[in-house]
Amino acid sequence: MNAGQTPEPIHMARERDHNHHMLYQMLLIRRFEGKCAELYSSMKIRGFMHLYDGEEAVAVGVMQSLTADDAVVATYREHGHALARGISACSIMAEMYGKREGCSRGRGGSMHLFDDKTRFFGGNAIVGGGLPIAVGLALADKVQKRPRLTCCFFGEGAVAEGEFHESMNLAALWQLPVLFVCENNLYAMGTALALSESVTDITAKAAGYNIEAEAVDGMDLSAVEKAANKAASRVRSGKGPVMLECRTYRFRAHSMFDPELYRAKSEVEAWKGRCPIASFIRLLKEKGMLTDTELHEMEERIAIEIDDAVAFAEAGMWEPVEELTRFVYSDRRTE
Amino acid sequence: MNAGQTPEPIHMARERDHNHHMLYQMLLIRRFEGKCAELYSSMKIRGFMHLYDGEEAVAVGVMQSLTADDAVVATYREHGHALARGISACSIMAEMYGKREGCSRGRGGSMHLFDDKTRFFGGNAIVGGGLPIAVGLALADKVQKRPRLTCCFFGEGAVAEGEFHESMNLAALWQLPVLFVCENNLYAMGTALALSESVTDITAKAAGYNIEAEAVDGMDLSAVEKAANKAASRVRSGKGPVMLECRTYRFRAHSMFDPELYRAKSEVEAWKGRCPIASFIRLLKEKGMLTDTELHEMEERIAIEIDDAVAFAEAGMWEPVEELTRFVYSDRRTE
Amino acid sequence: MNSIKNTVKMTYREAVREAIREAMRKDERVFLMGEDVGRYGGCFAVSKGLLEEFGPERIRDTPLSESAFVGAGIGAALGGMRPIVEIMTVNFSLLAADQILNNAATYLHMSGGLFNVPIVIRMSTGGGKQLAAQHSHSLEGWYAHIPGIKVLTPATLEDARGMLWTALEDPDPVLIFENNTLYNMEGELPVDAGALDIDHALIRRTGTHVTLITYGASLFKSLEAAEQLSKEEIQAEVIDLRTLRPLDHDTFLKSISKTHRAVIVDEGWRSGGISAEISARIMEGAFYDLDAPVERICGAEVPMPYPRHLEEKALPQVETIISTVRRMVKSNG
Amino acid sequence: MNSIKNTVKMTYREAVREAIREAMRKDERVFLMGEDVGRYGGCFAVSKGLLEEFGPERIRDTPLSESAFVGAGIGAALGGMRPIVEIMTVNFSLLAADQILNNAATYLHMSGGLFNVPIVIRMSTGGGKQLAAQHSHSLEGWYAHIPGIKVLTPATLEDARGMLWTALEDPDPVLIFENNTLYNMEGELPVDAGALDIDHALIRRTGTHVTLITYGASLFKSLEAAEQLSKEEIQAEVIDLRTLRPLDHDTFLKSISKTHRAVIVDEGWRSGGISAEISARIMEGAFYDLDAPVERICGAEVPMPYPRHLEEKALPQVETIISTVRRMVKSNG
Ligand SMILES: Cc1ncc(C[n+]2csc(CCOP(=O)(O)OP(=O)(O)O)c2C)c(N)n1
Ligand SMILES: Cc1ncc(C[n+]2csc(CCOP(=O)(O)OP(=O)(O)O)c2C)c(N)n1
Ligand SMILES: [Mg+2]
Ligand SMILES: [Mg+2]
Repeated sequence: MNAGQTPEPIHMARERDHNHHMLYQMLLIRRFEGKCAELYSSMKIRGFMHLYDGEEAVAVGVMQSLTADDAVVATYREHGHALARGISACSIMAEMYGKREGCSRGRGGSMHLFDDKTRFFGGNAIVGGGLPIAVGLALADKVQKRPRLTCCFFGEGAVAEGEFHESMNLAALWQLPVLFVCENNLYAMGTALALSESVTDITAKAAGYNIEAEAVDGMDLSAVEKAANKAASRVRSGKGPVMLECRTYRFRAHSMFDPELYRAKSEVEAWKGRCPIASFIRLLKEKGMLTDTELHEMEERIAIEIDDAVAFAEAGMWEPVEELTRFVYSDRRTE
Repeated sequence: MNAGQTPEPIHMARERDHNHHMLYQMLLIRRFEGKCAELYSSMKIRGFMHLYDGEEAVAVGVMQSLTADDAVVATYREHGHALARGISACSIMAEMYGKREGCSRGRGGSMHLFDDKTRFFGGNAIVGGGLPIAVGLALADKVQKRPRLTCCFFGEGAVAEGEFHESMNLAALWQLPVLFVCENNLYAMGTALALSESVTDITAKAAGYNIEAEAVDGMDLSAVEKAANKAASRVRSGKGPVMLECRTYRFRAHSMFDPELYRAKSEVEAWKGRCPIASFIRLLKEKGMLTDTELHEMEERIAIEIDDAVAFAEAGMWEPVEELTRFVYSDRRTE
Repeated sequence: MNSIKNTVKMTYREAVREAIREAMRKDERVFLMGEDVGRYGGCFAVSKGLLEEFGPERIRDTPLSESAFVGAGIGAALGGMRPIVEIMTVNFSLLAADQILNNAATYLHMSGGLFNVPIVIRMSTGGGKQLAAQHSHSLEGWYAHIPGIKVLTPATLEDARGMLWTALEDPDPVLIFENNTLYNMEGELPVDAGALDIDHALIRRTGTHVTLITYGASLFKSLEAAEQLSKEEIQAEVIDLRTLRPLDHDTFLKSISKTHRAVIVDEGWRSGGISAEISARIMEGAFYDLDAPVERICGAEVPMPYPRHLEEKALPQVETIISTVRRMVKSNG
Repeated sequence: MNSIKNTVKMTYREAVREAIREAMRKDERVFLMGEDVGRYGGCFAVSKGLLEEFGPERIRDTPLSESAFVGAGIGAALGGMRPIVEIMTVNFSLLAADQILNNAATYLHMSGGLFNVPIVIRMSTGGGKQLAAQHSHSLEGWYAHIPGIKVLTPATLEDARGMLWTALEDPDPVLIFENNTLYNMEGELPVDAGALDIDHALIRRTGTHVTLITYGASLFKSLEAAEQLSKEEIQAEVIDLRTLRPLDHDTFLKSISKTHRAVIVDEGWRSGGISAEISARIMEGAFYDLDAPVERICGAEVPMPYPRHLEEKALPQVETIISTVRRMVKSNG
């Protein structure tokens, strides 16, 4: 394409690839969520389902700072995290269908995605419930002297739960390698942050535990990535946990049952104007790192990936009802 | 006594009376606890019992800022609070014996002193468990527009519990009239503060909730009283909760079962050198507000009050075993 | 049937809402508190519209702090209010289990009768909506183990409408479990429907061959099974427990003295559930009346799986009730 | 009797300590975590001396944060460790009920078998020490309602010593309840006492007239009652359940096929306790073997009162067991 020009330097090519990779992931999440909404309407997916539109830069940006050995703990709004962590769209979609080919064998559904290969520990649908788990995973790593971290995502609504406080304190007290990522999208279901916290600056909470904290524009992928890299390296240095607050917004309703009475349409529109994907595309184009053709191709690859995922899910098998009570206890006795 | 001298001005007499009253209360608590320890050894009192020696200035100082209409919520280490709140030594001692004349009809014992006349809501033996209760009492007052406050005592150990965090946030968010009093005696059973909190300054926690907080020398009665008065008036002004941290020390073991392996004898001795009662006596004597004779008389009155309490408890009745399951549900149906 | 003017059509959800509305109008001390009960309109839309009528002081949105707001409800009750505390889903109530058991249930006793706690705690319960392992359990029978609290499980519109006020008048803590599959159920209610007794079980269908003992969403499955069985000349008596604690055993013991057979239908986990307690009470109170051992049809002992076919298999179903009763009645007539 | 050199005298407390010590020595992944387990030596002195041997990383004092440190135990188990988490007293475990039910018990299932949680959670339980309404309950039977966890109730020194290691080897979460009145109990243990099965109930005394089904501290009251009853020619078979979930009913059903009568002794609250489940299983599995209805002797349904005479009245006692059995055996011989 650059025929006739001097060849692009290697570091630029790398940067471009990396950016394309991140853009691909954000777009994949966005399209994936769109498809999920559709499938929900056609009753292929059931239960509670929480979509991630608008928040893609958070999961994608933060994941860049993790290695394959790190652990991830997420919430019920975790399709994006699962995709960004590298779990295949096929096995996620199959999970949403409740098929045994799903990443949780169909037993978990939308809110309970799990994967051992990428150390993805859920998919926790109790608000705040994943934080102590993350502390424990980090404790195991520290005690076993493994150079890993645990990245724990949670919403700003979780900050009001006692488990947030207890977990922050434990992690700080024991200097554990946890990267706490607060996805502050301003609402917990219909409750605005100002109605749930007497102090709405989440990073101020961290001070009470002597935890280094930084707030970052969660709609700006590069900013998130940079902040996450900095935070993760600090965690890796052994100086204890770090908190990253990503200020973001969900474009869609809380779940599929939400009439959205609690926020103004204009507010939603204003935030949509700050779409992390659109602005990243703009940025890449400005930098000459993305062409319309490339974008188009990307969208086509994504469409195929999602079609494949749906086909995979459709073709999946139902767990036999005879196995209903399997996985209540482990099949094997000891290890 | 001042025969031949100019008569003392009225405000001085008032101050003297007030100081004598407070000294009386502190001494009463100290002697009461001594008697309890004795009675525990002779098996008249059983169960878990936590004594308050060394911390008297906290309960006595803080109670001065309360009116009869205010509510009090305390912990399992609450003999001192109950006495300072004006519950009779007789009914407290009878409670400790498990007699029906006890303030909780003998059902509660040392850890569960209750009294409706003084609005004393326990005696809560779940660490942190009283904080949400206090928030609710204050909410009831605020909503019903009653000019009252709720004073909630808790140990520094409770700060690690999620309920502390949730309660602070709720009280601040809803601007409720709660006076949070943290009795920081440096240990939670055998766990030193530095082993339970990543940030050992308790007032720093309050900042995370936008709650005004002050730390005060809990061994200095006048300082506690002054700080409590200030805090209480702020609470009464309707600006929401205030936290008072009283830095103190318990002279005795955590409970009657504690071998005290976790702290040095020398540390205990050093703190005993700062006994709030001894220093208050010194102060009053310096100010010419207390004579040896007065002190002696006071001790005698206290000895009689305690003897009476023991006699009252001894003479008390056992709840008939037929009434075992009474008070599981209310006797009356509606109100 | 209900063509007479003085009934009105509504859903179970609306019946609960009307009950709350009436209570709020009747008694200034009553208020509703919980996550998203106000601006959002309630997680299951139960309280929709109430914020507009009563304002944010009485329809109080709380932060995500189950332990503190349940505890605050207890404190407010001690302070003279009549709080209705809503917990979105029974599984979240575990975050407040300490306040429920160690405070609400014990305050009266440990204060020797001084302080009663007139709180009502409502929550949704049950499976059937594919909400998986952290949102689908039926813990009402589990809570019924705790002395000091009462446990109500209204199944019908009448009860959804009528048990709340009686619960609020009760001087002691009352937990109300609303099965989430019932919210959309429609029916006719008398315009002047009002408070109902919370102490007694009710016979919802009379019969002579077997007693079906149930409550909540399983009531309707049991009634459906009874209907079908009646075509085979098997007449099942169906008892709706309504309240799991205190458990009104007189009603089912009396029924068994007539039918000599009993099947318990409960979507809670089997081991140590309310079904076990019912069976034990029959053992103790009607052993010599029994022609056959009491059977239990319960929820499978599994954290609820997500897919529909597994969830259906995990819950009691009409067919199982029918086949169980048929076998029981036929095998020793 | 135990004059042979290879036994050693110790208390129940020491037996638990030895079990922990051995596990820590055998497996680097094992560690103990909880409030005051280190410097204080354990609230009931169980872990006294272990800090000195293993250091603060492996005998880990925690802040007062039941939910977070139980959750952290679950996380550590997921991360490859073998945590033993101590909760001082069963009533405090309610603060961690969410982590126990919504995480420990569900992780394996909701991950479709990917993630098992090999955690052991120990706590003291039971009344008898005049600790009143927030420290004295027996909730082990209540926890036994939850699928996904196992519930152990070692009563003897052998079991206190032998069940822990097996629990640690179990891939799934195990709760161990130690009745606080047993800690001071003395006995002889073989020097080489080791791991024991956790799946089966045991007949602690054989008999022919009645089966006493019990566990924990009530075991000793039942044995005492059996001893006294034997003087009246009534031979009671005493079954120690040892594990409440999964419940080994085969052992007691088999016994009842011989004795035709059963009495359950459980200090937990009666309604919906493990006693109810046992009675229901007998109903289902041995109805035609029974000569009389199964009876239950349980803790009174009351938040525990403080005074000794009321607490004694609230707990099962030897006399009640004797009179119940006597009446039962005499009334229909
Ligand atoms: C303990 C608990 N309480 C309540 C809920 C119901 N609930 C699910 S999501 C949610 C809002 C959480 O908000 P936030 O933490 O900000 O995350 P977001 O949904 O905005 O990503 C609530 C109240 C729950 N799942 N768990
Ligand atoms: C939730 C809970 N966990 C543990 C305990 C056991 N316990 C009783 S007192 C105590 C120490 C509390 O320390 P602190 O709050 O500082 O109060 P202090 O005893 O020093 O007055 C502990 C751990 C309890 N009662 N409740
Ligand atoms: Mg949010
Ligand atoms: Mg302390």
